[in-house]
Amino acid sequence: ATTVLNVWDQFFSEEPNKLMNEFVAEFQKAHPGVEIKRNVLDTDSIRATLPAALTAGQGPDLFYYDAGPAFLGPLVEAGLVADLTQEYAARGWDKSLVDWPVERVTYGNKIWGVPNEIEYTNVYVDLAVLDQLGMKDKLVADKDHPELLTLKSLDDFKAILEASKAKGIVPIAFGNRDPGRGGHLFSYFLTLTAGKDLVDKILFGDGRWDDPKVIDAWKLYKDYSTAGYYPPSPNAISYDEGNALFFNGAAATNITGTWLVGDIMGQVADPSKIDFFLLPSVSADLPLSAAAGIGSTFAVAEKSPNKQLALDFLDFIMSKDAGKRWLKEANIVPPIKDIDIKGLDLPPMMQRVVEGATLPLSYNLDVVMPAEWNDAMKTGTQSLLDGSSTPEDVAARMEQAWEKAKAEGRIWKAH
Amino acid sequence: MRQMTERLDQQSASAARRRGGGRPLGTAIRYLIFLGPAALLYVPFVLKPLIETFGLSLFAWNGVSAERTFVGLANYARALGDPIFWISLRNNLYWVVTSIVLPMATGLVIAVLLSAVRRGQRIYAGIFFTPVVLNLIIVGLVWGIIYNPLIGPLNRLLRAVGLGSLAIGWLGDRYAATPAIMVAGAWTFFGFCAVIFLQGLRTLDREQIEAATIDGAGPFRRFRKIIVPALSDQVTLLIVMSIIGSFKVFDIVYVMTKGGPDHASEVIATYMYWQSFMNGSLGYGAALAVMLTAVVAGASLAMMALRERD
Amino acid sequence: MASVELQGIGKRFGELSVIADLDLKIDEGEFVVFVGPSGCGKSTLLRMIAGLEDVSGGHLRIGGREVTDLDPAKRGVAMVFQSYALYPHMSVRDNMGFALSIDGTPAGEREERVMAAARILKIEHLVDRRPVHLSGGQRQRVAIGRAIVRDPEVFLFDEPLSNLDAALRGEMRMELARLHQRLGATMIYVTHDQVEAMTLADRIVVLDRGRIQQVGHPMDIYGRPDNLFVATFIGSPKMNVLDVVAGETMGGLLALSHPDLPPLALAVDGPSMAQGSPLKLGVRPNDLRFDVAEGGIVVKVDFVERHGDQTIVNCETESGLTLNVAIPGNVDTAPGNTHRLGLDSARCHLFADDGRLISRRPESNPARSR
Amino acid sequence: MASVELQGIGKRFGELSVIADLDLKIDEGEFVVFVGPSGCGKSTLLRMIAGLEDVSGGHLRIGGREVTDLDPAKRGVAMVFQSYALYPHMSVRDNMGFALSIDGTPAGEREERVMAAARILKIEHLVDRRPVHLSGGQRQRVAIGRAIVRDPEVFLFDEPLSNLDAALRGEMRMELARLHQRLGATMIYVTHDQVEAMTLADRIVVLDRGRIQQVGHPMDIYGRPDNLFVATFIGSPKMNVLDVVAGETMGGLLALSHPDLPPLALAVDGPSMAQGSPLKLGVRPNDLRFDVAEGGIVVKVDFVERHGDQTIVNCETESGLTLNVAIPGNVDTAPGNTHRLGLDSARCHLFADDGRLISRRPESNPARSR
Amino acid sequence: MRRRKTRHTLILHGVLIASALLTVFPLGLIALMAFKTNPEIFANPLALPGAWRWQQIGKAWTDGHFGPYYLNSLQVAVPTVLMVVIASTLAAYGLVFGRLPGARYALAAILLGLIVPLQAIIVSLFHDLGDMGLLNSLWGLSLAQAAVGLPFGIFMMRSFFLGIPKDLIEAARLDGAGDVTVLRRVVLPLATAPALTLATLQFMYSWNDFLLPLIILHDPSLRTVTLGLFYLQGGTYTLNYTMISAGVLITAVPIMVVFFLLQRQFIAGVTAGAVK
Ligand SMILES: Nc1ncnc2c1ncn2[C@@H]1O[C@H](COP(=O)(O)OP(=O)(O)OP(=O)(O)O)[C@@H](O)[C@H]1O
Ligand SMILES: Nc1ncnc2c1ncn2[C@@H]1O[C@H](COP(=O)(O)OP(=O)(O)OP(=O)(O)O)[C@@H](O)[C@H]1O
Ligand SMILES: [Mg+2]
Ligand SMILES: [Mg+2]
Repeated sequence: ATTVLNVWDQFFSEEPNKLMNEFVAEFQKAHPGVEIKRNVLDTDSIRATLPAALTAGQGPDLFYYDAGPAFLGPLVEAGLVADLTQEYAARGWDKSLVDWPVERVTYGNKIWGVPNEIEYTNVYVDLAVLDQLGMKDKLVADKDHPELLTLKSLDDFKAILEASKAKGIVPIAFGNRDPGRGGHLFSYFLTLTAGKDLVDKILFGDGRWDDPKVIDAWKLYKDYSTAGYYPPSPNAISYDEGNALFFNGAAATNITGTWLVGDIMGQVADPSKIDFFLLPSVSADLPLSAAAGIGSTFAVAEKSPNKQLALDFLDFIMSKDAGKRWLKEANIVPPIKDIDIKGLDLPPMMQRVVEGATLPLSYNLDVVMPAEWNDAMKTGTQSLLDGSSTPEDVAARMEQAWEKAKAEGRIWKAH
Repeated sequence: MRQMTERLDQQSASAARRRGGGRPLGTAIRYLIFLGPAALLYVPFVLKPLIETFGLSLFAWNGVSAERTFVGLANYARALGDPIFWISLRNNLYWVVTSIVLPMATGLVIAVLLSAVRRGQRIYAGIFFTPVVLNLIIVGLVWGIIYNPLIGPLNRLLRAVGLGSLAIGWLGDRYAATPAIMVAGAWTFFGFCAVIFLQGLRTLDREQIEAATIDGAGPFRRFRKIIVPALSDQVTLLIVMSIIGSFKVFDIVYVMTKGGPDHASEVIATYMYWQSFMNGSLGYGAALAVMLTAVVAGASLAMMALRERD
Repeated sequence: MASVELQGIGKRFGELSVIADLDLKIDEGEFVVFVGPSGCGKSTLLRMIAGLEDVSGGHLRIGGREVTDLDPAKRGVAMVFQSYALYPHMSVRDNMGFALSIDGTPAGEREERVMAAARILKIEHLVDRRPVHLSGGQRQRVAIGRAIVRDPEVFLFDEPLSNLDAALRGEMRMELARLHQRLGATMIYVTHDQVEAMTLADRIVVLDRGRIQQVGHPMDIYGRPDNLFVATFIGSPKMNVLDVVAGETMGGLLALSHPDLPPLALAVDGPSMAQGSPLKLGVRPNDLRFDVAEGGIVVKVDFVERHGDQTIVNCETESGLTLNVAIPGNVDTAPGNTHRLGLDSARCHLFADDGRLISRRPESNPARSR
Repeated sequence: MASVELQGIGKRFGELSVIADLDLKIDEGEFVVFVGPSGCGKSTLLRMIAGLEDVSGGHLRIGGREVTDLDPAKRGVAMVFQSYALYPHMSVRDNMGFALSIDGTPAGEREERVMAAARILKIEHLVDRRPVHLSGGQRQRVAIGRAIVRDPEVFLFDEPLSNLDAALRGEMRMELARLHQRLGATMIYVTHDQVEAMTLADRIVVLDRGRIQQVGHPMDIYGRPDNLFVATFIGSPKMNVLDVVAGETMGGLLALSHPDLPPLALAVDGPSMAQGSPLKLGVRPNDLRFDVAEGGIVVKVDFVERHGDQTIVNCETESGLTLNVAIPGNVDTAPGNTHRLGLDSARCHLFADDGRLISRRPESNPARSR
Repeated sequence: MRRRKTRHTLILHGVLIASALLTVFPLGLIALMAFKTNPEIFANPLALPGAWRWQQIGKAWTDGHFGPYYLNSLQVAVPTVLMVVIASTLAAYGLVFGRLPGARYALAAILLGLIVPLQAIIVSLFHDLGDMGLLNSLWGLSLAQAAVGLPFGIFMMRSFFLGIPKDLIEAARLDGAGDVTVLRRVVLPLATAPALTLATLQFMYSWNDFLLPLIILHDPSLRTVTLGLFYLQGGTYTLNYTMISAGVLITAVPIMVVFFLLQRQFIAGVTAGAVK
């Protein structure tokens, strides 16, 4: 009799999807009598179906789901997710995995998931366009991380954007029809204006979302809009359409995250003309950073009859060897320590991504925040663009939502 | 009648033994045979969930936790104080008005034109009906492209005719999004209206039109004073359908804007879906669902009552 | 009031010629009824006069004015339709005032004219109702009222009473006649109901297959039908027709023979008949005398229909020929009884084999009155 | 063939009592016609006999057997509907054979019986057609055929001819009468057409508001109506009714006075009348003599309807009373002429103010035949 | 007069053709895009493709797994259609001719189903399906779709049955037919046209349905065509207009073919069932 292991994941992009299938095939080969059934869903669909499926006892054994108090949190509280704290010790994950991603799946001192991917925000740039603008020399190597590119100051960024605007090229390919995308920009800008410490203070201490520095981040977001750096009507452009602009050479830069590397490799006719850099912070005392997250995390269903099998599979895909393949074949940076990337022959851009992952990264906020806060932020990104809100309004709304969620205990408390 | 059927029930047992064809069935058996299959589907998959939804609306529940907190009518009270609920409801009302005016007016004009042609009527009707048979994902995609501010033909056209200032990001504009979706919605419905009207025109008393002709009414006046009123049956039918459809509208909004930007194009169904599935407020979502059902039922009943009275 | 003149009017529907080269002049104030079997073109003709159907050939004049290509609304005609064609969403008042509201008659005058028409038709109390809330006869009145209000020169009616039940039909018939007397307008009326034609018309136009068969005063049409078609079409029960054979002509009297008939000779006019040529002898059921003492035709009663005021006896001769006899009042007989029917030569109609009337000498003509 | 017996039959629709406590016995082989104004309960009564409507009270027997609660199919009745109710998707043959196929009659016998019925109705050539391809009259025949095939004990007809045009109606009427003669079955027939009732019925049942007003032979109903309702309901044109005042009774003769009438005395039966009590005098239009030399009622002609075979003259007396006179044939008169109408006391009907017939002494009764 | 008529006709057809073109324009646009390359689309979405790249359709077909999805869609739609047509016909017959005491209440309950938005019950429905073990199964989807489509089906068949003269049924009763016989031999033969229309409508609904498959089907191998199209567009972070357009064509063409084949009965049935 075969044991069926149901896995729901979100690896729908071509390469990760292929890699997952390979893992499945190999694992099945090594474990005769085991059949792994994958269900690949997009984010909205898995959010809509997974909680109900788990409650109904119809869900998967292993699933790849947004970590964060709005998503994994309720499942944990409802006792639907297996506690993996013991397993971390037993399987040595406490040693082999990077700490901060594990922290993102920790609630009340217990570990509930296995993160799979480190992602952070960055700025993709079309070198051909930059060359055309005569701005290539603005890109400089970071002083602490020579492998990483940055700019001397945000003013240089402005200069690039101005130049491309003057040439009729879209300065920043940005589509905000799915408002989560503006949220990435905000998270990034907040890292630049406030740094990780302030965010930590708000998340875990007595900081507030209507802090002037938060408002500054919104102002930056809004200024770029006023200055015409975004395409016309970003609220009408989907994220995909925004990316398509950039891929087709119609935009100079694209502020998004490392998750896009794979698609750039696959979709852009000549990927070598694309590179990325990290924006400098507004003040020199803040280190080079970005907004980072783990996207989603693997977790095991508490009710699953095949927990160990699921964990075996996780063990299999989180090994160092597997880690290399995530990097090489799927352009995904796994939170696995000390992967030797030499000899992997990664493309230069990917090498930079790996390097960047070692920075003191801040938070990509949407995945660690409660739902109503997310709604306040996301609608804020849209209403700022059409001028129906001010940065102060949005900040106030975020604070209000935060206080409510906090009072109701629906926030992320790792410890 | 009841008396009679009961008596027949007693006879039917012996009659059944005698012959096949002509025996009357007992009331219970008739219920079983005729309504049984429907009930087998309808009760567990529609009625029961509906009742459960009502039950759910009295609780606060995030959809996963084991215990639900009974909150009474708090979810309903919450809706009344929720600005997005009111935006959604207002949008639904816009939908009602627009979908009565836009597709019905277009459909009526098309139907009148169609009724005047002898040849090719069916081919035209078929073409106008095509959008009706497409699924909403396709509709969303197709119109997404038309409204696309980057490559969309609509803005290209506007610019080409010198109306570049009107070339906005349709689906991303808080004022334009809902109307833009409604136009797409009208595209999927006007063909249906046209076919219904066309059928009505076919059964229209030709002598009425002739009487008006002799009375001196020109084509326009005949249309306005005779034809349109004569289609009142069709009009009420389509209005009822529009009302129900407009309150229930979901797919097309979901695939085109997901209720955005900033909840500006939200309708109750999408907001309810968002609350239930994306925001983990299933109790609140259920309350919205119940209110939506009540509104639709009320509006349809009112409409039908109006129709009866006339 | 206006005359209506049709000159060489023809109508084709595609290949099908429905009416060919028809001439007719209707005088001012005349009440003319078109009758004929279904499909003979009555409605088509009426609709051409109204302008609802364009003519394929010929000329149409109303009140002397050429209207062949004129817009229906400008011809000064009003039409009452079989289906009434009332506007269901308008009140009776609005139905009747519709034409006036279109030609811009001021509201005050409109109301006056509508109410005047309503008074004529005794429907003043109904003016605020919708057509659905009216009985059949009331609807019919509204339809007529709508025509009256326009004060047309010519009224056109297309089987206006055919949707009513018998009793109401009788009543409306009388009302129409009174209306004609009162308004004195030219009226053209299509029907396939003989009683209507007979009782309403100043002149009847009998049509068959798009051709005029006879035009004339109702009693002339009834009493002196021009041909076999008109003879059998008009009159109920139908005229009895016997196949007879021409015998000798002596002194203007043509001898006719038929196995069941006693010898018979009719005074005919015109050229003498070839002996032995087949002819048709027509006699109306109410022109046969029942129970003559001697002679006559011997028949056996097949069937008796008692209507109360008259009795129709369906009989059969020895050779199997069926004859209907209509007798006023009630008659004592039963199926199987034998009777003698008296045939009055003065009340016989004679037709050639092709249906043409063989004209009779005046003195022996079927009289117009008893 | 079976008798049909209704005993204390009542019918309520919710609160509305449509028929109350009705008794009627119909003999084997009888042809009984129900007439009455619309809504009087004719159809309801018929449908109760068929079993399509259950009775609210009373008993129903067919052929002596209690059927009050029996299934329609088991009552041995067949019904012909006004709408024909032919199965549109079946051929004529299958329509007619449907009942037999249900009760399991073998195909061979079924075919035989269907064809036998088709022969009776002369529709053998149509058996393979669908109803849509038949004319109105043919459909009617199929509907009757469907009833015949079942060889029922009782035939029920609900206005079976009302959808046909006048000519066809006359023809079908005759066929139905022949059919009854031939089959000898009990037939119950609902109509509101008087001619049908008069010509078809062995007995007529006149209904009004769910009550039987009179049951009797057609000529009795016509000649001796039991009350004013029956008198005016039966007969066309309608009986003239005059409001008269009772005078002295002398020697069994009751004097009646009316301003327009010459002195009149009728031989009445029963208790004498209070002097001065208001009465109704009825006289049929064809019982008035036209143009009597002297005496009589002086009238002015208002209106003349010439039907060819008879003339209806609508007259008015000096006091404004309207009288209709029906005269066979054609009559020489015109609106405005003055005539004298002869009133034959033997042909008058006298009713009390509440409509009850005041019975007359036999010798002076309106005769059943002239 | 004659000439005026011809001119009228010409203008009429002109207007109609223009409206027809406007109606199909969005679809034509998509059809063109299926043959273009993405850069071509960005350059000018309205232009004709540089070459007719049929292979793009093939690629969308295989990459989108439309082959198996078609089979899934059929496997769902066919039982759904059968269930709805059979259950609706029986129920409508019962409501109209069945002499069922209290039928009014049954009808009211069904009409309620006509106005309840599916989203309103989807959460509870989902849990109920789970309890019955019907999640992630094509059968479960069929049952749910049939239940949701049923009220309309009953409504439509009922409207049709109301138009059947009562006399006809009574004639059959007098002829000795019981309920089953009346239904089978009198009513059903008459109901083929509306039943066919209902079947077509239900097929379209089932084929186009998005929300129920999205919620119910978890195993990707069970996806329906519509779901397949959705994942084709929503499944990647990059917008591949070419692929999506090809997917749209693949999904839309069969339903349009079905519609055009059955158009005559279908439109007749839509109106017959609707206006009552
Ligand atoms: N629009 C049309 N196209 C083709 N043929 C027509 C049209 N209208 C009428 N006809 C034909 O013309 C002939 C005369 O029709 P018309 O309606 O004038 O007859 P009618 O005398 O009024 O008959 P009825 O008594 O049945 O009303 C018929 O044979 C009919 O079929
Ligand atoms: N199903 C019903 N529910 C309520 N009232 C009814 C019903 N059927 C008939 N009636 C009423 O019963 C009365 C008698 O109706 P019925 O149909 O028997 O009349 P009828 O004599 O046949 O009239 P008609 O000549 O118009 O056919 C009418 O007042 C009618 O409105
Ligand atoms: Mg006609
Ligand atoms: Mg009746």
